[in-house]
Amino acid sequence: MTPVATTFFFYFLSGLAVLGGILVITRRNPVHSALALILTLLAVAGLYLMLYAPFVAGVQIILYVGGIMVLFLFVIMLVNLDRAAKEDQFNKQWLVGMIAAAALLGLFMAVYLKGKYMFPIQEAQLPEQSNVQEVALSLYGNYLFAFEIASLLLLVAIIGAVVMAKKRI
Amino acid sequence: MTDPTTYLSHLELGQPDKTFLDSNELIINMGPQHPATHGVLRVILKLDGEKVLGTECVIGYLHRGVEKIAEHRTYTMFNPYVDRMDYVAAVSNGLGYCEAVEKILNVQAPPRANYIRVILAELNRLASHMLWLGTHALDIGAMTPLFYTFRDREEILKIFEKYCGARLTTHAFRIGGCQYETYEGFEDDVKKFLDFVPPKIDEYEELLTTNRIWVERTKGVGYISGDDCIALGVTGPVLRASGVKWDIRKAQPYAAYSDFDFEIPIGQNGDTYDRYIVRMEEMRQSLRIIRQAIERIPEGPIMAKIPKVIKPPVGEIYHSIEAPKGELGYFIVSDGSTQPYRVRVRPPSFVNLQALDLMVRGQLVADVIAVIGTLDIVLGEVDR
Amino acid sequence: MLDYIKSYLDMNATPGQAGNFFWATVYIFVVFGGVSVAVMAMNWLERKALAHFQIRLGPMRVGPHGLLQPIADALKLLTKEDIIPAQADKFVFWIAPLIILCASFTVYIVIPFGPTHAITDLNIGILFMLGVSSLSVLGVVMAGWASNSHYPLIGALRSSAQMVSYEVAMGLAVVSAVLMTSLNKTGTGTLSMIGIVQAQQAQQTWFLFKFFPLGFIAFVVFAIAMVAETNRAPFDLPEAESELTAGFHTEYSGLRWSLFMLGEYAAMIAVSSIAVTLWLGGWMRPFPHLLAGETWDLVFSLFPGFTFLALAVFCFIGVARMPKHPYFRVQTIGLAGFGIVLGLIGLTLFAPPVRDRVFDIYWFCIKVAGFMYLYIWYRATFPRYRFDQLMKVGWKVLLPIAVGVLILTAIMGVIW
Amino acid sequence: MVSSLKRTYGSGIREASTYLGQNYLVVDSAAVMDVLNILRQEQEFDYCVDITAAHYPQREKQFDLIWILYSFSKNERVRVKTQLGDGESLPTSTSIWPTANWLEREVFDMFGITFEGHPDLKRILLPDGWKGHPLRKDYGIIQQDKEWVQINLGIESGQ
Repeated sequence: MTPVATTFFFYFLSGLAVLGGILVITRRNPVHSALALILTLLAVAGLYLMLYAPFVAGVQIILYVGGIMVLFLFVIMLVNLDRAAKEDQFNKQWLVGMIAAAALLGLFMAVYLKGKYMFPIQEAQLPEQSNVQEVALSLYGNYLFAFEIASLLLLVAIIGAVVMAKKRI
Repeated sequence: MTDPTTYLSHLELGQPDKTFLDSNELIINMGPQHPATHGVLRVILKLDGEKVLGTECVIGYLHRGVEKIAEHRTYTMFNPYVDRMDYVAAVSNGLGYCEAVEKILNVQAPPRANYIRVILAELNRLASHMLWLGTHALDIGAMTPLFYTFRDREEILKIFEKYCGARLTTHAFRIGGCQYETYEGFEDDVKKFLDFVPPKIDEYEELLTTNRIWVERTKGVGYISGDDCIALGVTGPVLRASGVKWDIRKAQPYAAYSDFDFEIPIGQNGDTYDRYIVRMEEMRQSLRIIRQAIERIPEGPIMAKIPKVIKPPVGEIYHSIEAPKGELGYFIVSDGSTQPYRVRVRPPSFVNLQALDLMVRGQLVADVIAVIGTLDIVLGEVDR
Repeated sequence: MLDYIKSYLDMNATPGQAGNFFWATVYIFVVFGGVSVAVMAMNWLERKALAHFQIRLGPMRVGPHGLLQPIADALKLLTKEDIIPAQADKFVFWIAPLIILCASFTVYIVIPFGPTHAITDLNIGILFMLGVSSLSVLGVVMAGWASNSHYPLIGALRSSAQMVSYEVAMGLAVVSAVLMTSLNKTGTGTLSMIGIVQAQQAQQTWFLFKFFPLGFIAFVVFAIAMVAETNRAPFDLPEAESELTAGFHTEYSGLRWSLFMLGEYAAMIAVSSIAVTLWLGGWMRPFPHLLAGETWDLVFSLFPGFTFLALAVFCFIGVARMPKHPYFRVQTIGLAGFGIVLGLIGLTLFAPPVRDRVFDIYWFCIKVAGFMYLYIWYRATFPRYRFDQLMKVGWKVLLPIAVGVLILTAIMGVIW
Repeated sequence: MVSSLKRTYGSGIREASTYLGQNYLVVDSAAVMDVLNILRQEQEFDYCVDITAAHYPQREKQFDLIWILYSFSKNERVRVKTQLGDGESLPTSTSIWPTANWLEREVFDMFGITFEGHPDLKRILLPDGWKGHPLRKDYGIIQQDKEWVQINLGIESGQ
């Protein structure tokens, strides 16, 4: 199946992602920010699809949009954030933030300008039909050790969260 | 409407658990328009998440001043008004009032009238318990029992209609006895009903008693101890489910109750499930009483000799009966005229409702609904 | 035009895979229209069946036996005033029902009504379904929050917690079924919805009976979790009428409220379709191997026609039992007309070319309809769980069982 | 029982008799709390059935306040009655029987008798802010707080 209007969709989705990102930091209402973040995540999922990575796109939607963002919203609704909406939106560390942002921008620019040499362009070789199998083989084959380490890390994080949140266990 | 928060200020309420997330308390106004408060009860809840920290009942939305009306009516004219208090057990209200006036007149209703009274009052107890079961089950989420109980309650209402022409606010009795002789076929109708109902009660039990969700929703919910019941003046099935074996029909028999052989079902745990079991068993005991009464009903007059114009001597009287919801008492002060000087109704629902706060503290929102259902209140009687 | 029709008849893959845009568009309209009609029919059936559980008649006035009731309801909802509370967050309030509706309709893209009867077939099909249907939580949360009222907020909190926790058990149960698809010579499984059914075809068994009772337990876990996922009785706490009046959509009215209902019923059909696809052999007719052969194929392909004829006969019995009174004349004629239409559809379904193309759709729909009946049955029978009990069932009962089944399935798969 | 009470509170108990088989005590308002306490503690009247009042506008002490008590162990009822003037108040009996809470609130609502030390003495059946106490004899049967009705319900009159 040949892709249709690839360029259009690429710019459309990237535009959505950037727009969502801007909205996240400019909205006063935390729920609106969270919704904008969801928009960004969905747009990124679309970009994954364009890269012939449907599995990653699906996981992105299930985990980030369906799971993590719902928990975000859950917490936002539980914790009274009326006060936060009235506070000054940009605090005194704006200078540090600007410097960090400028540094990041510089990095991106460098990658963009010199990237052609650092990461030579080549066509992705993943066959579309067996994308899931390829991901599985990589995760449970070549990178099994790293994968297990990551899962262990997550387990530790969960236990830590429980210990912090609960007064008595 | 006043801000709900002002209502709760005086109560010593619990504080929400301080956790990592420092959750806030939530004040919720349940009612007066709410599908599960059985009328116009307004309950203000203070919640920590879903946990109830405290409640306050705001009542009086249905206040009609029944006690004031009584002072401006003659004894006979006031009789129909009492039916409008606990409108699902109108016969019991009428029975209590008529007996109280008879007592202050110092007359006795003839035996046949007493038997008819017992039969109708017990049928009414069945009807009241059926209505309670249907709505209580609906509150907990089981829709179907509601329709089953209404189907069977209909049979009772048909008997009432044939006897006195009214279904709900019956005004079945008169001071001194009964107005009407039983209609032709009354005994057959009642006997048919006695055969018809037991399998239906088994049917309700089949739907609920061993239903896992029902048991989980009711066991251990809304616990109240027998001592607390007595201290709070809670009577009726709620008191009996907490293990206090007390029923005015046995303790101080009125009408013809001393002639019959029946048990007082009691529970041990004082939770919602036990109250359910006690009421189910009470329905069976009511059937037993009706069966004995219909078999032994004596012949004779149905009206005692009372004067045309009722003028009780100066004095006071308190008389109470076991209504389906608990002790229903009438305190009558007579000044020797044709109108009562003061009629005080001791409504069981009103006093029982006071226990709500104790029963739901520390439980969840869903339990508040279950407990309101299990208290079996009728707002017409709470507010009068 | 002729080319298009010809391309359809020659098609041996779904239009999405074949890249056939014309037929893909037609399929989208047919499927979405069909789902909308199914939702209306489901609405009527639920009210009727529930009424008969409860010794009532249900809708009887609008049309013969209330057949036109859903249409009347739809008209009523369309013309009702659309109220937005003054303190509500207008934008979020407005978009929440749309999210739910979109999420529950988008999943129909990959539902396989037959080997070629799906809009498309993604190779992450089941993942796509779970992912998109999990988006409807967002709609619920947004609706509850935007209403700016306590009851909807509690409803939304309950429902988001409920849906997120039951998704875990549901996902694990799905994985154990997906694991079963890899039990072939090459050892590669699939996430594609069509692939899963084809795997059952190849293994000559429904996954319900695979490694008995493992497949069955996974199915039961899924069947419970899916009821919780769609917020239906006995897990309908988010909209528990007796506690929270109507839960997260308390403040909604008119068209927006009907969008919620549409979304809820569409989601019910969608999750039932997942269950049918994963465990009940999808579009396969009963006993495709035990009763194999031309004759049996013929017999089973006659079922759709006979079903519609039976419905028609049902209508005619209704006509015969209608009271003979001028007042009922229109209704009687209407019912007879409906019966005739059903009968004609039934007769059309006997024609060989139609027969061959619809019988897989028929078996799929019949299986889904069974689940729909279960939903109604639950609602008539069970009281409602309390919130903590619901969470207990989700985390302490279903989740361990699902994990255990998954591990055992994996072990069985290796041994086999 | 009555005799023993009389011995202790000879002066306080005005009358102790039986009418139509029902026992009642008439007690001075100064001694009534002690009598109620004794009845609860020593005579085991553990169940307060009802608290109510009656209004006699012609009398100097306008109100009769009545406690109806019951003892589970003896299966016996007794009424305790005291007279109270307008504006006088009594200590609350909520500490003796918790059930007195709402019952006293109702007496306050209907008669305007105040109870000292009551945890939450306010109107119970009538809305907060209502003027008048309906069960007093001088309160007409169709009388209502027009002002309250007009302000809170936005209608001219409730009749």
